[in-house]
Amino acid sequence: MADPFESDGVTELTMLQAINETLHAEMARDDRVVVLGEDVARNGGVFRATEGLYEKFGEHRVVDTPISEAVIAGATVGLAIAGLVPVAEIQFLGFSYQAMHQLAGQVARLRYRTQGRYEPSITIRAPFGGGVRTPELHSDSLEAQFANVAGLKVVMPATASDAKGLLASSIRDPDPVLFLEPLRGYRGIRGDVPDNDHLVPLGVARTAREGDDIVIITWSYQVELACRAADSLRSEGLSVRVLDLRSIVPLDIGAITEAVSHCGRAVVVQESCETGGFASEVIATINDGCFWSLEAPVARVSGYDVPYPVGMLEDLYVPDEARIIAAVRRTLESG
Amino acid sequence: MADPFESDGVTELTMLQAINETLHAEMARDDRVVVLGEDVARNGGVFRATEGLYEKFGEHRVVDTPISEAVIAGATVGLAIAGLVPVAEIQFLGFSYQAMHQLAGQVARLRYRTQGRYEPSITIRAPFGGGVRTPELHSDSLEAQFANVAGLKVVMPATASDAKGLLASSIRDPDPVLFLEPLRGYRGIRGDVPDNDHLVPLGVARTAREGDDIVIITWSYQVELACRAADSLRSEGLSVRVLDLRSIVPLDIGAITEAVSHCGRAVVVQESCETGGFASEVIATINDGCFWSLEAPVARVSGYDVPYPVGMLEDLYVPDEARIIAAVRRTLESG
Amino acid sequence: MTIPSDAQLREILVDMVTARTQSARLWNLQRQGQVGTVAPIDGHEATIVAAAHALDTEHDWVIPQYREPLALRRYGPEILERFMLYSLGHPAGGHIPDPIRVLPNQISLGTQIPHAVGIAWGMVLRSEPGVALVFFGDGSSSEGDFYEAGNLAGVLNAPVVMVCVNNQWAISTPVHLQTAAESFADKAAGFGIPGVKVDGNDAAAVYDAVDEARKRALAGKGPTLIEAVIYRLGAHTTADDPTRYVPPEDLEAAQRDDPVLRLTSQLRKLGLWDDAAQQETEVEALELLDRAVEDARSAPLAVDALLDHCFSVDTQRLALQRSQLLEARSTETR
Amino acid sequence: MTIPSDAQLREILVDMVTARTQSARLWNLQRQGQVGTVAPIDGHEATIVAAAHALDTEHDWVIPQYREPLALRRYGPEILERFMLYSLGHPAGGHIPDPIRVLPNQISLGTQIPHAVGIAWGMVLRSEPGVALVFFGDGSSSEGDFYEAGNLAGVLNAPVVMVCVNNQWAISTPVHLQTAAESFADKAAGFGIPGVKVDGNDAAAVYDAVDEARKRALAGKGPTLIEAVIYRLGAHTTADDPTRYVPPEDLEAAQRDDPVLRLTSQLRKLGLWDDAAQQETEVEALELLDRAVEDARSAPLAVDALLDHCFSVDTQRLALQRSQLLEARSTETR
Ligand SMILES: Cc1ncc(C[n+]2csc(CCOP(=O)(O)OP(=O)(O)O)c2C)c(N)n1
Ligand SMILES: Cc1ncc(C[n+]2csc(CCOP(=O)(O)OP(=O)(O)O)c2C)c(N)n1
Ligand SMILES: [Mg+2]
Ligand SMILES: [Mg+2]
Repeated sequence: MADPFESDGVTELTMLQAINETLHAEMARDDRVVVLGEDVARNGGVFRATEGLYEKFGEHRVVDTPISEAVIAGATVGLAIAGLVPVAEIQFLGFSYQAMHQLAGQVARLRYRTQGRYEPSITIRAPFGGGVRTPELHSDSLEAQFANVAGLKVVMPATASDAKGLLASSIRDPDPVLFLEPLRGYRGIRGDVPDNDHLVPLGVARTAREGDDIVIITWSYQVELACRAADSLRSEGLSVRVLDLRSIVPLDIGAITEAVSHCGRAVVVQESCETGGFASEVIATINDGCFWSLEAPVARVSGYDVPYPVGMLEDLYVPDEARIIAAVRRTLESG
Repeated sequence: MADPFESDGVTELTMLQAINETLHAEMARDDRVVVLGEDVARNGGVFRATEGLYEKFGEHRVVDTPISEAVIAGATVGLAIAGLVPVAEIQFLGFSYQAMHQLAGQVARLRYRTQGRYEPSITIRAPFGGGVRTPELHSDSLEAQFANVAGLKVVMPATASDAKGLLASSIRDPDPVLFLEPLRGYRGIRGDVPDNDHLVPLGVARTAREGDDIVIITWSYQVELACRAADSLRSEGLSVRVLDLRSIVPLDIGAITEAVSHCGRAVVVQESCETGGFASEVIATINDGCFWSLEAPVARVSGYDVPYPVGMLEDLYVPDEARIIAAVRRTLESG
Repeated sequence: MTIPSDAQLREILVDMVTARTQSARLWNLQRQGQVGTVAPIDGHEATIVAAAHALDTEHDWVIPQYREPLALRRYGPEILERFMLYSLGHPAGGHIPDPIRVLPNQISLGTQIPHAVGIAWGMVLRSEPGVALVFFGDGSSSEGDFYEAGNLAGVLNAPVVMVCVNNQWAISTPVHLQTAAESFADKAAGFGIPGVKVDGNDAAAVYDAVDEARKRALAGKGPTLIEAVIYRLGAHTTADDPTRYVPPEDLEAAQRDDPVLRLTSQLRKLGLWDDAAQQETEVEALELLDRAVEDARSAPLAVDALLDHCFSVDTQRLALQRSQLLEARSTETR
Repeated sequence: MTIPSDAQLREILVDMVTARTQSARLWNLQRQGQVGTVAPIDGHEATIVAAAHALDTEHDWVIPQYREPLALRRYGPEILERFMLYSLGHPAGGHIPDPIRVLPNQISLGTQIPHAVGIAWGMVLRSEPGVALVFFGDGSSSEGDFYEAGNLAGVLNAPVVMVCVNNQWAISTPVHLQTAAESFADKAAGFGIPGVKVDGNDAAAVYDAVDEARKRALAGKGPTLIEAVIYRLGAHTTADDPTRYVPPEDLEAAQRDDPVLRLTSQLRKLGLWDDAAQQETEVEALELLDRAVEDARSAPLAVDALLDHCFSVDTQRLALQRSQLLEARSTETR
């Protein structure tokens, strides 16, 4: 099936470049795709994720909206009903709260409440995540709150290549997807990205590091830190697997079960505060699927149960390599 | 410390009556308490929870607002700053989504972001929960989404007496409390309620049934069902404990650990959809605190991973006695 | 000024009488425990029906709140059929079949207005002729969604007709506690669009206002906000007791201005309506309703319908839940 | 019409020059990596300073967005002190001490407007004389919170002064894409309250408008919406590159109408300002700023400050987390 005119080449890109290229490609591929959000058109997005789209695809398909997150999200419902494929940006995930009644109450339910009459081919992109000294509500990891919203897919790439493959899949997916982009990854994560059309299916986890003694399960930017932790522990002779969930809905229950059954020990890492974070769901899933394989309690590394803090306290709040390593050691020593 | 003029009597009340009486008592006790919300004044609330307050305390302290959940929640921040003690009603919890940016973004953070300058003595009451054939978004159990919001307490009474004691504590608490009232409990739960001032501290779980073989951990209306399940299993000779969490934030970690350590087996029941529901947090807490006591994986009984459904499908969605009993049996047989 | 023809007025009255008759029957069915909560239509008939008659059903969308379905008959018999499924709590009630351009009821107040703007915008992008007409109550106008949507519609110049159905009440809250604005039409100034206040009990006036707004929209001149002033003649819903808060003298005054009676007597004078017409319409209305209820009652429902249409394809978790559900249900019936 | 006295105008100019001078220094400090993101004040000085000067600092509240702090000097030196803590990312930056009636910066656009309505309402309930003045941008006016709050304020007749600071831009989005309304003041009609459009580069005009709105509010006549028309002379923030989108000719025109230059030349003509005054003000402004930065740098920070002030008393979980944090930090420093 290979197209002889296409290369199998790769290009090294930042995650931000990968996202930008994918938006260009998807808009070129399907003229039903429209991009909307605050500052996405003339300014190319505050991080330049939508750079060049306005110039290339024009003011009808790339639209600067007023500062109204609720109607940005709400309009996607109408656009989808009218047969378009909206890709909306919420400038920072924290401001999805302004649109919660549309995202959780409407976007997520369109297919269910109309029993399939309408296809919510809707993608909502939003940056989030700590470590870059942003003001309030720019950094908060709210993924668990959306994971509890049935009907919404929540996709959280950790690499530049996956950013491309998962974003393309999200845009083409007939279900609504919240596509979350780690701020620290925009320029901080780079890697080889396939030049050609590249699709990564939603709901299939990725083994970022092979290993047998213990598995670190995580998603988004924390995969990067988990890999660093695994690499540094490997030099001590420990074999640490890293499982990148890629999407938390759909959740690759099979991959989690397989990894934990194999290793017998697990650490789950998240940036969210501890209580009610998605790590709890991963632990509950492990409890369901491979309790009998567990040789020690699963460790959780999280933010603390306080609102995402100001700049001086950020580094204490967000899990880092040291905290991950400590949790791995603790879990290996336990039992 | 007993007041000789007060009785230690009790009166049998429905949960709704207990809530209404408590609101009357707290408004009489502290003239900083103001009640606001849609239809709370002249109509006494769509369920009559605020009945009589308007007549007794007047239009300045009991206020019918426009249909604007965001500003209902947002105004509580200002009212608290001005030194009042607002008790706001969101007519149904599903419509707290319209106020999410104020509840999760502002109410929950007021103390933290001002580092204690302002005391958010704010109570937000909202009914929720299934089984009474309400339209969309009236029944949804969204508690897990709020539990992931650091800074907010989430209180969920299961009895009439606790409704009084926990509501009084919530109103007097200097932190913001989301006080969730099960629709099925309004008239469906009744019991003896102390006539006198009655405070139940936030964050202390209650053993609703004693038992040794297994513990069912749950909250709100599901406690009622868990107790029925425990009672019917007791007749078969099984000793089933029921732990009523009363509040999920603060979480009584000690009580969970104690109960699970003692019984060795546990079932967690919730009305929310499974993924990301608060049951996952309970399981993660058990994993943290008493993994080594577990004789079997913890079972989870939940709603399904679909939006809360229409009337004909409700009874399939919401956990019932039969599903709880099946989970208890499965857990007892396991391992 | 576009005045509906006599024939159109008669059709409008047929739909109005039909809606009122069916609404009364539904109320009774609810009282007998046969259907879920009912929001009676009394007082809303002229506004909803006349608006629908001013639209091109093939191209124009209707985005309702929740009180409208019985009055949207012009969009086809499927509206009633699906509404009865909805009233019985059957999931298929939400599926109004293609190509009917009517969305299902919206319960989350105001959220439908952004949807309407999105639909209108989408039609422009797809170069489809048509407008999106959205209904919402005086109460719903207080939601941020109304304002955000109106403002965006203004900026986009989208072909939306926003109809604020001002029935003076939002459950127990009267309009003067809903807003201090002199009229809901005044809110249009904040969006930079025309705001029109119309007597919503006057079918011809509503028809004209919608017709004009529609023509403006199709001519690329953007949205219009129409306030239709009516009075809620019934209870908010079957769960409500309006005698607790509606002043009886206000209600009586409103009853004297009942839109159905008004159009009836107008058409009687014109010789376009008589007792026979009235009776025929009522009988047919009830027949249709009863048949729709019957059909809804016997509509099939898969054992695992609960889990259908959440996602296009079951996730791993949903697949597990589906097998659990199927297993439990097969034990049940064993 | 209340015109500020010469002495007041001079005080206003001192605060305006101070704000601009300090903003420029902060910009440089950010470029050197010494403070976090900075939102320059250039162009906003007359509006913010004059509004603050029309208030009674003992009774009236100021609820800012995020660009105002340097111009709120009239509320006391603590505003600058805390703002520097805030700029350094120190948690105490959010704690503006009692009894200063100024809230900390708000990042979540529009959310501060409901807070202002709540404060104003609370003052009425407590029979306190005073108003709540809230600043928000042209961009923030598109949020539902603005409308819901304005509407509620109208219904409650609350003593709120809503100041829409229309600097023509919301990051890269120009006003004509923000709304199709002719002016932001027009949005007042939808709340049934007066809307006033004022030249925000004219300190006396702003003073007068706020003074009048304040008097109305205190007289129980309810809220006012004031639109102050200015131009954002600088970048949105240090993270922004306005040359990508601001038409140079518009910027040049706006620079000719610079509010600081305008008041300076006016007061020079009146003999109330001269080079010495300018220099003295600038020097003092920088001294104050540098001292505040110094103090902020040396402000104490508990090892577990991260966990303070979430709840009045630690929950069980927070207590566990606190001991984990303390343990980890003691290992660190060992
Ligand atoms: C977002 C939201 N808030 C509250 C409610 C509860 N509620 C249902 S109907 C209603 C009143 C609506 O009044 P209006 O919009 O005037 O419509 P009407 O019933 O008068 O036709 C309220 C408050 C809701 N359904 N959705
Ligand atoms: C709810 C919300 N949405 C988006 C943002 C991102 N954002 C920060 S400032 C800004 C523009 C604000 O414009 P305006 O209100 O006019 O204030 P100005 O910066 O011009 O003073 C945006 C979109 C935010 N902080 N909050
Ligand atoms: Mg109404
Ligand atoms: Mg601006």
